[in-house]
Amino acid sequence: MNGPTLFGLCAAALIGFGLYGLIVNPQPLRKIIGFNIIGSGVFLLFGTIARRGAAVGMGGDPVPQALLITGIVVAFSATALAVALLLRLFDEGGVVTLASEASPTEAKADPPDA
Amino acid sequence: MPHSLSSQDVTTPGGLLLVLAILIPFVGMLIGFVFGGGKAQRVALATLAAGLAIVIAIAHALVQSGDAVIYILGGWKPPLGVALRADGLSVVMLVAIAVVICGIGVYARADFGTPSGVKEARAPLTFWLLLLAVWGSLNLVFVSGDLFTLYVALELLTFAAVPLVSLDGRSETVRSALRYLLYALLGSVLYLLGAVLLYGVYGTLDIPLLAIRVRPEPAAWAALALMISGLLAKTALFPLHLWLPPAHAGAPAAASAVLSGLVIKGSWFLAVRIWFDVFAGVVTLPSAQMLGGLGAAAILVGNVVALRQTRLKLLIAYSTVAQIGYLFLMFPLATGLSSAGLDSVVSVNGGMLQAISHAMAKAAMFMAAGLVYATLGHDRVADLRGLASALPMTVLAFALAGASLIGLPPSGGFLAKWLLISAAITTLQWWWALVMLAGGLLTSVYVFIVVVRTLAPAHEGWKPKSPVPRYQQAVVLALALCSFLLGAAVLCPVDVMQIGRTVSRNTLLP
Amino acid sequence: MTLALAVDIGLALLILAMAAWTIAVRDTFASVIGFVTYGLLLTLVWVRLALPDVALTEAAMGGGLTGALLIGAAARLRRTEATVRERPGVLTRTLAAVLSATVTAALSFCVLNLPDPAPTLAPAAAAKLGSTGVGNPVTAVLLAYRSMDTLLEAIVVLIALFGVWSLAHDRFWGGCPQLRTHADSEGILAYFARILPPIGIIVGVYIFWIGADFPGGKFQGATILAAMWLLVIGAGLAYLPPISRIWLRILLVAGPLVFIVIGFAGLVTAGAVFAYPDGFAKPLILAIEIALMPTLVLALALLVAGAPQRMPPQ
Amino acid sequence: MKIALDIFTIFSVMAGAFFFLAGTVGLLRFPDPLTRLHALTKADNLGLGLVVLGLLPQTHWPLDTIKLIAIWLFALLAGATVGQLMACTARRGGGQRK
Repeated sequence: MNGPTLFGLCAAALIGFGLYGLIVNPQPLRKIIGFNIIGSGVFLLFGTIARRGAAVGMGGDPVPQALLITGIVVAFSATALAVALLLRLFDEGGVVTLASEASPTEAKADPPDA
Repeated sequence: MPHSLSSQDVTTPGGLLLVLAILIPFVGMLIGFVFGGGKAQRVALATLAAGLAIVIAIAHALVQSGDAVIYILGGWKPPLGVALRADGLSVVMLVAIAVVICGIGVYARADFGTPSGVKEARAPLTFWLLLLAVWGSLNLVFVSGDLFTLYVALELLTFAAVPLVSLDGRSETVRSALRYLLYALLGSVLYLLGAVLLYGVYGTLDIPLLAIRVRPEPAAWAALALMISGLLAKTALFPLHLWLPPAHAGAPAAASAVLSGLVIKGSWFLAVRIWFDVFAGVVTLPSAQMLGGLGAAAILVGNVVALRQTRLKLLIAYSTVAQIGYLFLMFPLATGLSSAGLDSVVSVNGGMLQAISHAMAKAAMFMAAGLVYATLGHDRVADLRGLASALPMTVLAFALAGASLIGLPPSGGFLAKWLLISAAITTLQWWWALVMLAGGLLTSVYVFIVVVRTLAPAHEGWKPKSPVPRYQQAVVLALALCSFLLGAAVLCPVDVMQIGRTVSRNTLLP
Repeated sequence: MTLALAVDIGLALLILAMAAWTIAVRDTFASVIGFVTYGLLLTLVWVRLALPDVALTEAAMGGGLTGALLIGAAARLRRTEATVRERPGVLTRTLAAVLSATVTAALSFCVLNLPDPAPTLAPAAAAKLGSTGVGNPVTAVLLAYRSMDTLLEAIVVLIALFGVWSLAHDRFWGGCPQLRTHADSEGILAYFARILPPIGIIVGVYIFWIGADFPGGKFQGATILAAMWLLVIGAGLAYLPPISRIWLRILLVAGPLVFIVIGFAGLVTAGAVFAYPDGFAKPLILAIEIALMPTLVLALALLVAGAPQRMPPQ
Repeated sequence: MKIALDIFTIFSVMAGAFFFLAGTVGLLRFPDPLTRLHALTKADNLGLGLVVLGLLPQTHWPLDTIKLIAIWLFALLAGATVGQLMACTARRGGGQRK
């Protein structure tokens, strides 16, 4: 049980928390936070792999580090687009929920996997 | 053990065309953004033409060389660098997507055209920029040979498709766009998780290298499960299809055609790529049967719900949910053929033909629905009277596209179903054949309902709300004809789809 | 060695507790604050994993800009807190819990069974580092070995920006996005916004510049400069330009276009697209990074500012 | 000499940690926002100052030392500004929550 493996397990737990938060929370903003936690869990797992790949005097394998930086920027762009959609929804009707009024028969908060 | 796709990793003569196929749409988008206004449309149409030429040149290079077209970016060989590879499957999809996007581009000149002298507006500029962005990202999905570049391509596709849903700004469309974005982001983050696991265990993200190194072990199964479930969420297969109908029905006609016909093909093609190339040695028949089961459920549920729809666009959107089910029937049949030691080419070709014919037929159907809405002022299926007389070419196009979806000869859908059913029979999985026939029956019901209703004579003194330009109807008819006459692909001498693909030809499962 | 492990265990437990609290707490605004703290703690983890480049990016992007974005949204959505009260039924919650638990268990099993001589591309990257003329291996991967990913990265940010702008009302198209803050120009924030930006700009450019040979780079530098610009605009001392301005569009597009031009120039001089003629690698990489900086600064700041809301004063 | 510096560092960092603890206890125990702000800004800034002071001898002179002091100054600047803003909001009754 050394540092990287510990943070690998921590990453697995974070992905579990994020997935639970994404599915259960009815508020769209909470779902976006859940998605960000899953993303940071995946990046932490990638960082653990980078750290394990340390060789030739480098602190970690540079390829996963570069992909990590690209991934964090992509995750930020996704959050920005999601928040912009959310604020437009708030401007339009004030009621910010994922359940569509058009067909109330549809499941209230339709979790992705249920 | 599965063999690598194509042994040598060196740039082949047609390779540079692959880079152009990716970058030309993005360069066109950037230049169109700077010019803005009406000029953006002209830049976009010029880019469409140039891109179509490039894609045809790639196809020519592939057929000429008889092996996959490869380009090593920056001269850095994998696993360190990134390689672009186009085998038979990629090139066929590249050509099909290019044809459909050019059709949509010509169709959209009427809806999103900005006459000269008019100030730049939001919707037209956004549509043209995102159309090119969708095309560039789709080309990247078909051509890239690296799992992380494919992840960035998926994100490009998602960020280009989501704003298309909420293009007209109504609150329901914004809500369905947000729900679509959340599903798509969950899908791509699960896909990334699978790719990260593969890198952690095998040390590379390059597809042919992974095909050699991947062994049936827990980490590979976990990565396969995560990547496939992520891609299912993005392709809206049955349990995860809730976001698709409101999103595709709410978008404007041209945008719906892009979303339904093209965008979902990107993540589906990626599922095919990793199922048959990366995890060729790991996939098992039960897991393939599960995918087939979800596909069958999608066919039945999608068609039944489509029957109950009152609005034409929602009917077509639920028909998309059903047709996606067909796309996933190819997995159990191909894996069944491979595990029986036979050649899984029949099923793979059937699946690809189904995808191409659905892309063309669905794009034609949504564009036809757009013309119906423009003419009648509504798209309620109940009273489509007098449409046949007002829009003869569009109703004919709708009927031809419907025939291709049902699978009537000589349409592409028929040839695809023929190949899939023959694969089902040779592997004694008769239940998939039953599902396909039942699906075809249900599809024919709602297509005939719509067509018959349009043939009814109009109320006297009824006039179309707004005249529809003839070239739009001609484009819709052309696309429907392409899908209808795709059955002629059987006459094609060389089996284009299997060029450069050594893996799926003789994959002997342990 | 156990002391370092103790620190790691403490940090890991702290992060898990913060993530659980962020998911479980009822009030959305508190959850956002919890997420910002979580982002900053994660930066510590990256430092513990000896990945300084990623720590910088996480602090700037994960904790900073994403935090600013979410706090802005949570503040505006506070009033709708009461309406959405229905929590999903017990069945959904248990199903979600079971699904999450299985995913976590599977991942934990995979992490524990990662191969012991961990497969790595570090030797390959180090071997060819000389020809890229760049000292920092991460920058070498970002801009030489896998430069296509970085180009696509910049295009992803631009497409997200087009998507955000497409959500504007038709009457505001061509107008100015604005940060919804009601800061008076004599207040403490204005004073703060006059002191910090000069220092921030120096720090941002410094981090961008040392990125070639030490941990740093254009993403981290651009984020800091974008934060400074947002601070000045948030304090009401300046206004965002209308999106119809031609110089804004040219700057937004300059980065990727210069990248593509230099990439195709590599075809002529070095035989492959995105290849650098040996000896000229570093200056070309620097040219690309300098071209990408304004694109990223503008795009990141405008992503936080959102869709245009106001027509420019005629 | 080295020993003396190490001892100084240990004690100084310990004192800093104590003031952080005091600040956190103050945050949890004090009744209304203004007093909580008081506890936070006073105790934590002092705590951070002591920690930085304690670590100064461990860093070699030019760059790291200046960076450490810069960190402390930035924290002071940010803390004071945010404290002032939150105090104004609290005084104007902006915080509906409490």
